[in-house]
Amino acid sequence: MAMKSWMYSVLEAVQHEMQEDPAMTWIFELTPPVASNPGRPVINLETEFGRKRVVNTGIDENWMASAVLGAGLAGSKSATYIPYQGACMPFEVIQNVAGKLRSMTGGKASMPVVWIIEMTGQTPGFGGQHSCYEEDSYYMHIPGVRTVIPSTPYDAKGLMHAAIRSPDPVVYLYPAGLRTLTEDVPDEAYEVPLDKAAVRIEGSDLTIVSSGAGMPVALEAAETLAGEGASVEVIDLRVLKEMDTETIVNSVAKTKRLLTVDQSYYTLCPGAEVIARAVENVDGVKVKRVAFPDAPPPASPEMFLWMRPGPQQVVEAARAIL
Amino acid sequence: MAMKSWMYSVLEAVQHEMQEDPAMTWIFELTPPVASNPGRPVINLETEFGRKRVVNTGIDENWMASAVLGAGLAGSKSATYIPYQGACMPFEVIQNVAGKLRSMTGGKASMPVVWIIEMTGQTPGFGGQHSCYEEDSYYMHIPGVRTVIPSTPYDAKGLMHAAIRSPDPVVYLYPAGLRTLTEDVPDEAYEVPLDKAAVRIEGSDLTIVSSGAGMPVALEAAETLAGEGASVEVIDLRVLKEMDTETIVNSVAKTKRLLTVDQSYYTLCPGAEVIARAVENVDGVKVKRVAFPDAPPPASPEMFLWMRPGPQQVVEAARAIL
Amino acid sequence: MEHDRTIPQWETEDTPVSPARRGFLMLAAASGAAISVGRSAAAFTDVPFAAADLDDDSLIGMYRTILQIRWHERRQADEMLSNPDYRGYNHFYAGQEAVATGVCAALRNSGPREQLDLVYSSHRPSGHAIAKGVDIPKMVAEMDFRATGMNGGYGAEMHISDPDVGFIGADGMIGPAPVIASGSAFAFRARGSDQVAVVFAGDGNYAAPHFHSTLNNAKLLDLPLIYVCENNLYHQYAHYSLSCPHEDIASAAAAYGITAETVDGQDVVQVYNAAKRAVDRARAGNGPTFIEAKTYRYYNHWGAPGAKVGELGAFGYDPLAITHFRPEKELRAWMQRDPVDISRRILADWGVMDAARAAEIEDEVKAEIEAAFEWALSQPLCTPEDGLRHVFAEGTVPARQFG
Amino acid sequence: MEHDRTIPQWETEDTPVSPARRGFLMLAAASGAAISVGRSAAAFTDVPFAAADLDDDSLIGMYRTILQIRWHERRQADEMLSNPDYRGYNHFYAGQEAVATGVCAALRNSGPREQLDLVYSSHRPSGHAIAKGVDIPKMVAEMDFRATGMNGGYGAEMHISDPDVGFIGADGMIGPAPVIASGSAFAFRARGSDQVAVVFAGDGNYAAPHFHSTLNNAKLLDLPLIYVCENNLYHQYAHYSLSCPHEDIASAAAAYGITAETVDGQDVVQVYNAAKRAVDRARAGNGPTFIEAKTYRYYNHWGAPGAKVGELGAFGYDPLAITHFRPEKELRAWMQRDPVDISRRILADWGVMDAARAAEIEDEVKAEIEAAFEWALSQPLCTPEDGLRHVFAEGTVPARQFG
Ligand SMILES: Cc1ncc(C[n+]2csc(CCOP(=O)(O)OP(=O)(O)O)c2C)c(N)n1
Ligand SMILES: Cc1ncc(C[n+]2csc(CCOP(=O)(O)OP(=O)(O)O)c2C)c(N)n1
Ligand SMILES: [Mg+2]
Ligand SMILES: [Mg+2]
Repeated sequence: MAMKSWMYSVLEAVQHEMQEDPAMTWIFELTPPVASNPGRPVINLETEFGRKRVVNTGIDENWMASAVLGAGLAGSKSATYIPYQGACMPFEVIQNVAGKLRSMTGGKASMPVVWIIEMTGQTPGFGGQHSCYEEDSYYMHIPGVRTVIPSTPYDAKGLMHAAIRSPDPVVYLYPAGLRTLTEDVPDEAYEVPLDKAAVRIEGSDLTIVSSGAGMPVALEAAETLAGEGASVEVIDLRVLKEMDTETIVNSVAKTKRLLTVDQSYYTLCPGAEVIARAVENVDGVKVKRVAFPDAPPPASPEMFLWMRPGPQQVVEAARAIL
Repeated sequence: MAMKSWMYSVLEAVQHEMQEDPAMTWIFELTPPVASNPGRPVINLETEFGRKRVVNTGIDENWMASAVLGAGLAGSKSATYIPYQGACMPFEVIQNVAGKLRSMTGGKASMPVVWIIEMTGQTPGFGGQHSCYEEDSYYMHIPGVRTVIPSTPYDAKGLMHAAIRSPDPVVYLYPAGLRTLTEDVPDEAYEVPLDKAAVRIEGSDLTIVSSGAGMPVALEAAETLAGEGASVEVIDLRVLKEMDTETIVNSVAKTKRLLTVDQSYYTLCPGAEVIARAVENVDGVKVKRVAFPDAPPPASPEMFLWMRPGPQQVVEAARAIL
Repeated sequence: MEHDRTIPQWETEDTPVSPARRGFLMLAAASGAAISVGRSAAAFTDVPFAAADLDDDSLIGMYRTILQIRWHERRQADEMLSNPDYRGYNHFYAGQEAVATGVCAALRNSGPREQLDLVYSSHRPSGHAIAKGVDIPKMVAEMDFRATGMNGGYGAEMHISDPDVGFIGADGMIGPAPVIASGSAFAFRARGSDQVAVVFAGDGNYAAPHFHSTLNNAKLLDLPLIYVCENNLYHQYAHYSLSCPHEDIASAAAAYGITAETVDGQDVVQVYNAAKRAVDRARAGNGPTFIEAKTYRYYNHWGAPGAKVGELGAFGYDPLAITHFRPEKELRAWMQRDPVDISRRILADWGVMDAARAAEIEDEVKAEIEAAFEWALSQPLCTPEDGLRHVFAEGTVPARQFG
Repeated sequence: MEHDRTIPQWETEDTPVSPARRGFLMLAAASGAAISVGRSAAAFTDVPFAAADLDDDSLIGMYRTILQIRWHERRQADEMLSNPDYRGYNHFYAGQEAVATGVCAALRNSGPREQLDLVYSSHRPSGHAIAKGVDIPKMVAEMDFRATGMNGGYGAEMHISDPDVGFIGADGMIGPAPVIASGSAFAFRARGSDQVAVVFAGDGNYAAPHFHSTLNNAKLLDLPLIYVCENNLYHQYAHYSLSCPHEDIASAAAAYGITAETVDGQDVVQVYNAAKRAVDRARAGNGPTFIEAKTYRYYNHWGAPGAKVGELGAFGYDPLAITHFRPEKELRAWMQRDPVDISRRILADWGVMDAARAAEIEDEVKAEIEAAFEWALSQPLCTPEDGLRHVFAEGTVPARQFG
């Protein structure tokens, strides 16, 4: 156990699995699989496992994603790190091939593969393709692929272990804005389940549901609201597919108030699904949804920061239904 | 005015626009732009406008979609017909380039382009990639692109005119199962607006919202329910982006009961958005959602037909909230 | 685009000459002529005639495989044309049998999973599947959506798959399969295995952007990948010259520095020899090979129940299905070089089997296929609720169609 | 991968010889040597020396453009290193100026929209933009997110665009731009216009699957497309030999039957001549051209405010920013062949301008750039609510961040 950064936690999991399984491979593009952490040995997958198992070719995210799929079909666990600029380049092969292959083969295709798909840090000033946060919804609609989105280094490591060990293909979304988080993370391998949401704070007046880069925002808002005397339950979806309906419904049945918080575009953001599941199962729920408007993020920090949901907006939206 | 098939109605619109504008182009792959209709002249865009304006190269839907985008940026209206097998091949360029370009250029990029994206006829027996109905959700989450999904030959023609004339890029989803529909369609050009849902049947007890290939199912169910004395309002979304919230909210405010019907996979189907918008705006709504399960469609007709929502399932779901 | 769009060119002068195993055979003389193999063809005199060194059983095995593919299809076509209850469809492979057969004969098709060579097929998979050694009755059952079919009725023709024989399976899409296959090849290299990955792809696949990714990465990483391009001149309604500026698609691969050759896809011996060279190269760690097999399909792009015997557009074996975009004389010229006939003639010439044995084998195959259909069409249909299985490795997903 | 990974090869024997306009110039002698242009280079003696026929103003215009690009960047780097309020970043173009300048000098950059040649840029756009003739002050304002910037502050560096001069604009992605550019070329051909579409793309773009689509369709449809591959040897941290099996990327294009040449990207005259040939070819309906310009960037991949002068990894002009993956001697060797110096020397040799005039022009450019920054950095910031505009041609989208 030690304080670890996000990326160190993740690569620790990958390193462990690659040590356990000499067939496992890793494909990267811009980001060499290297991480360091104060007081810990540097992890460098390329030097540790060699350039046969850890490769970097050209700027072709569709090849990267397809290649790990082919490796998985050949019986080798495999993972790749897709940089955010290429986040949707492999969309078709994940949606149309990987997602359907187990079903189409009547269960014969096994795909122990992980696509780590970076989402931008939503850095103000970049705009458009370099600042968007939208992939959660696209990947979440795909059946046959488990889509997860950790929001803490602990979950990032545990979900990585679970993802690599799973015979199902996993889209592992990584909101790069969370790279600065650190927390106490065990050194040994452990799994965070691929189908469970986490209740981060328990409460009885209002349920806030978020995920990924929305979580720090939701938690900060909850703190403010707690300071005002509201008892807020905060749920981190953690898994977008299969979404953990039970945890949502149990909470909303108790609070009867639901606020979803997304950095994704409003229309069909994950919160839309959360709301729909909640009201299909619980009557008389008051709901509100905070999300990025249905507009590409402009580069200008003035425009962008106004549009991106922050803790203050969440607090105000919560007050409106409390 | 004459009884016209779906494809004849659509190509009539395209032919008209191409006659009006000698710069307009059309790119196709498998489906030659030819349509015939009893008692009407055959429409053949290729022979009428020549192989400079109407082209067919290889099986490369991303090129097709990107090429019309480039044509549009060069000031030529342009459209392409993407067969269903390639429905997500151009996803990235539509999502990441076309959808963002107007915003990223501060309004300077104009893209008078239409991507006709075929969705399968959901023919039983084909399975997987040849029977899926899911693109509505993927394309609907994209900002900056108008996504429409006609469900009648009349709308198909009018939306095509509007799409071609629009300076905004338009994803024009075409559920190929509707190809067998015919109806009275005017010969002259007319527009169906790119931002309005249609109330197909008025009623006061229950609102059913559907779109595309879900519409015949919804209408048949409404008929059965009417026979049982229920006053059902049926809304055809027609436009997925920007979704016409007003029509939905007005209806649900009246009926207080909402049933959504989708052929798309349950998680983040268009109905999820409809439900979320309804309950954000109207209190005390009873909701239900009918959709395809979160599973790739199996080939076996026995399995597939059981999974695909039909009128009977819709009727039963409606009864449960009536 | 200077392609000849009418009939294949018979070029007698540079016909490859096979030093026969137990005699001497001019294939050209036997079969009319070998198809032109283009400038990028390997020099046939430089390489051993691998097929000629095979034992009789293996050679007869190839002949038998060709017949299995052919008779599976004829039998299925009969079913489509006459049995109102039959529901299976197919992208027929008739005319192309020697390609799948020759390639798969050079592969490891049985044994433990971690030693099998893998085959990625196309949307036209039944020939590849049979050649790779799948269980034919189970495949027939799958194609008619039976619960006990090879894939439980989930996949049907365009998605048949049997990893137990290294048949990763069909792929209904144009584009992705070769790239994915290169990933399997990458895994073999990474884990130090001598397995090879083979992908069958049509001329239509050339234009897909994935073509570049596949070849570029195969070359850069020296992958044990064999790309078998079945150039049957058409993709659906379009001649390949509409989508490809090369006369030989193999030259596109050669540009990457990949060993590339064109072979007569009607001649199983030529195909086998090329495949054997490619497999040896890949197993030795010497990287990818691109094989363009010039071939032709006899039937329409696709056939399904409901067509009527003798009607234009039907896919009947006789009369021929000829639609406007494929000139009748082109089809007839290709049928003169039928892979069944050519393989039979070669084996006869090599003294491997006589006419009587050839006929006997054909009868055995017919009976085998007949039995496969009988078994398959008596199998149970699927259970509706099973549609919720096999989304993930474990469990089922919830039904949602009832609201 | 047999690429030389250390320094560019100076090959004196096959140096192209330019018959001078008003004298005779051995570029090799003047500049140390021209870079090797590889086997696929056009035979320079066969073609007219287009640049030599240009009038003095045009030649001086190129020199001025090169300086504008250079000084815009130096000025911006100063801003980044010293002004705590400055927020703009850049993918610096220093070292590559002759490429954009030479290419755009051969294009139609003003006039009615339907006659302009179109330029698609990369993620490294400021050089292309200036060469195509955008308003520099507005560009500078855009790069610092000003409301009155070229794109209203929505785009910033990676998405600058000005269709009024035919600058379709920057593209932050690797892959799509060339394919889209081919679509513009398709539109020109379809409407019978003699416009041409040009795309600038780095060596990194070679590996993208879109590369194949672009070249294949450009060839098949004979499109008026000019693909300018700026091979600066690296994409981010990777040498191009990691992603490309060709020594000359141009040979990949030649394989499609596309006219392809490599030029010395440091020499604006060579670049202009190649571009002029390509433009003439395209306007005459003779299809696409691929130009590979061998070049080099001096700075890091990218620079932004916050770096410190002289620190390793900073992008300062002097001392050099040299990180481990680019050998220092490689960078120094390339800097010996600076595009500013080369263009100045050529114009001097041709008698177009003397040293005094050259210095005068440089001072004019510096002053112009200074004024651009002064204007730009006094412009207003954006209004937050405007973020809801320009999603569609009309109207705004609703705010959703407040619930
Ligand atoms: C991405 C994609 N686009 C379109 C199709 C439709 N399609 C199915 S088969 C085919 C033609 C394939 O031709 P070719 O590769 O030459 O194989 P052949 O049918 O000749 O065996 C096409 C276009 C598809 N399956 N996938
Ligand atoms: C699809 C995609 N993947 C990754 C990136 C990240 N990226 C930005 S620039 C770059 C390198 C480009 O290299 P090159 O094309 O040689 O141009 P250069 O930077 O050398 O001018 C990469 C990988 C991107 N922009 N788009
Ligand atoms: Mg073909
Ligand atoms: Mg580069």
